[in-house]
Amino acid sequence: MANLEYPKVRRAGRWFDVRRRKLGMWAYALNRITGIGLVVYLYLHLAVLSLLLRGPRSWDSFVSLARAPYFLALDVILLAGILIHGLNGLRVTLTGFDVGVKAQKALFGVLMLVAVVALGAAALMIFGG
Amino acid sequence: MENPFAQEPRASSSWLWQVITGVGLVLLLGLHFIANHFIAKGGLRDFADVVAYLRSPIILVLEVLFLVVVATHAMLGMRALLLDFGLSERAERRLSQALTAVGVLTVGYGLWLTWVIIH
Amino acid sequence: MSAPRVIVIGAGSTGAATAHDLALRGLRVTVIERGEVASGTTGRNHCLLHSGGRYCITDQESAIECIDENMNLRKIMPDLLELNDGLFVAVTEADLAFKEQFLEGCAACHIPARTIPVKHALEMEPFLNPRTLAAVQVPDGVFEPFRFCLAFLATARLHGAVVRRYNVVSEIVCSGKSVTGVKVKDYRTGKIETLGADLVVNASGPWAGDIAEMAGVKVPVQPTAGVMVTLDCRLNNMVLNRLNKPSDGDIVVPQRATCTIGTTSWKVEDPDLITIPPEHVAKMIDQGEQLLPVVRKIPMRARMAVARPLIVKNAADERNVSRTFECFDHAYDGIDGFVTISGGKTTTARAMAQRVSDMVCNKLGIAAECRTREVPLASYRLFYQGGQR
Amino acid sequence: MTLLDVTLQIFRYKPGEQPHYDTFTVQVEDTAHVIDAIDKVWAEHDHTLTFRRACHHSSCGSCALRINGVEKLPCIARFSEVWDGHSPLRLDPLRNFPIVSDLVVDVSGFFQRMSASTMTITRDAESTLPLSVDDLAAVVQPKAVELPDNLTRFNRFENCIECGICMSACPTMAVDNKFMGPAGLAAIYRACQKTDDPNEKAHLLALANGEHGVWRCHSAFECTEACPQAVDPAGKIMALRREITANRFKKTRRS
Repeated sequence: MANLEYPKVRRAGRWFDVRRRKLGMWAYALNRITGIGLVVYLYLHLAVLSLLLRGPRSWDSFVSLARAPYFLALDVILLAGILIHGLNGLRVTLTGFDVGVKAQKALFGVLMLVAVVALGAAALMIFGG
Repeated sequence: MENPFAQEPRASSSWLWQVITGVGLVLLLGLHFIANHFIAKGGLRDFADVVAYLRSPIILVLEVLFLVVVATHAMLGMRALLLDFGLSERAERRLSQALTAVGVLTVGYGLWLTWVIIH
Repeated sequence: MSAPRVIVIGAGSTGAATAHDLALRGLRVTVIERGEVASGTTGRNHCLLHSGGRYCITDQESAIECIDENMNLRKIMPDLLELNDGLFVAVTEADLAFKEQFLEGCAACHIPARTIPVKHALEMEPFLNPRTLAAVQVPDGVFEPFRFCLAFLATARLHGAVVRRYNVVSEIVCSGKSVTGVKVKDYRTGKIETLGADLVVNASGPWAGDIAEMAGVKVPVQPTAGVMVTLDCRLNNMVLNRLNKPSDGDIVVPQRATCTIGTTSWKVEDPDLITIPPEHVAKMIDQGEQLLPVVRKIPMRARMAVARPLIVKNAADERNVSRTFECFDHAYDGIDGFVTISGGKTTTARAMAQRVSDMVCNKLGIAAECRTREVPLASYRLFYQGGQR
Repeated sequence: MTLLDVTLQIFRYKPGEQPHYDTFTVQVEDTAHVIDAIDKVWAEHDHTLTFRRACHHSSCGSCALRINGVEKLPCIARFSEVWDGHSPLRLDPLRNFPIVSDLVVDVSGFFQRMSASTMTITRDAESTLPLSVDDLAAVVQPKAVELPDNLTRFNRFENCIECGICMSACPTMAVDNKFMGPAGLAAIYRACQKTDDPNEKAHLLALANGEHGVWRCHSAFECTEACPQAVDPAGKIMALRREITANRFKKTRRS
């Protein structure tokens, strides 16, 4: 009998659908987005490090580029990703061992608060120093 | 009746490794940051700084460990994500093999890079 | 010669049990249901597995049916019952005066009943009215009508029956003075089909009159609605009944983390559309408070109303018409191959099925004994698990 | 009592046809539940509307659907809770199930998952009544229950009514149709608790530990949020994870 089955590719995108969903779903989606972002960054980072192979000149010119304010802003975004992914990962780990399951929403809130505070402090250091 | 959900109990491994490497990353990333920005005097400002930095044996071990752990965590994460495409068992095995290969290549490239820079 | 084909109209408790009984006797059964299983009268139910205590004075025939079936169901569907017994509780002097008569009634209908010291009853039921004057324990229970029907139908299917849900009967097909099948429309596909049958069983509860009319016959079924109110907290371990004659709001049936107070009674014309009168809801709370004084403090979880099929024997108050069931062979009305089973209650569905199946087999000239008293039912989950929609 | 004019936007689909929404306006009391309005649409406007329902009091679990995108049991969802008072109320079938017709979905996969654990629906009850209303405990102090001689203990139906809401709300279920799903895993947990047989227990844990078992959960906790019966499937999944991990370490230490 016919039915409305979604094709696999469309199904696979459905983790992204946070409409009318609760906090935990947002945490999950955020974790995935930051996770994908960090994997992309890992390879970008390796590519940048490859500049070292081309000797001091190309590396040093990159470093001076990296000191530009707009580049530093990218650093803040990277840090945000790391903090969100890392701290949410802590929540997933704890609940996965049956710790703090009842308080998972509060746990997420507190951890994200920590992320925001840490990010603020880091941004001050990056732009200040 | 054949139970469609009965399987070999082996699935906990990937989750456990994800958690172990995740916790490892939190620690290593902290050390990575501290080493990069605080211990190296005035930060890694130019090429010579980087080379000197990597020649320190403790730093080298730390960075290599970091590379291995981050690659494992990333590949396990990608696996969890790609499983969502509803793969067949064969495709799932292929995926695991492919991701292992990518992870090994990543680590290999990183090691080679480090070796070249040091020398 | 292949087995005769029988069509059962309605997948409520009666239809489901009948399909099971006939399938066990080797007939080829098709069940037609216009909605989901138990989407009519059976679904919207107190969920009380009657001990018969409720009827042991006013309607002993029903009471005996109830206690017998209560015991039978314990054997064939043990997993589907909450067996915590029930209490008949006297909270007024008038109730108390009724007690001896009640115990005699129970004895006459072989319903095990025993008086429990009030102190003991209050310990077992901490929320029970502290002014309780007497308590009698009987083997009431709680079931789930939906899963009850699913279990019968799943078992029937294992014996070859076909269940067609979301199929509405639009016509009873006759050849001369004999019913030869039904015309059905599948709401899922819009397809209209004619299904042939050697005999058609009308098990459509309060809609029995409408179906019978399609064949040009009448059945004395009066749709009689009742309101039930479900509270958001379970207040009792056992079923609590008011120790008195049947009246509005005389019972509180616990189920899972809720309890349901019922019921009222009024005649309706159209069983399809019943509006819940707010004053009936208020009455349930007022009456429930007599048994469990905290009732008013508990938020309401759900309210429901549905028509029950009452057999009209002669003009009487609808509370006093018999709650027993009746089986009609419409050959006496000039239409052959068509029988109606109606009345009764979910607790007695198996017995109803036995009665109508006996009649069906008799009419079709089949000598097969009823086995539904002994054969345990398959898991209700099998109904959906098979993948048949 | 006030009467409300409610507009319902109902998902319609018949095999071979284009899915679409039909709009109906019906009058219901302000105290009505959503199922009353669906019932009215069916009775007054369109008998070809197919939807599942039976008990109208959150016991059968058949009527589950999505009200404005959120999984609910319409039999206990009041208009005052789910309706803003003016915009149309949108009704969709559950997600992650094949759609059969209109609001009816094919629940066979769900029941296969429920059967995997062979969990029965009755259980022994706590000796005192579970109190869900906070101030009730202050009103009456329930005492320990002394049971009559012939009664050893009370029994209860399991809280899970197999409505499928958790499976619809689950983001993993949305992408992996081999996932055992929240209710199936919660049932395994309950079956584990009920059994004293170590072999049975090992079998159940192995089931939960499969490639499509507890490890596929992404900790979104949507199932627990959506469950109308406070079964807390996500909590049960986490408890299973702990048990499986603990067993694994115990085994490692022994060998």
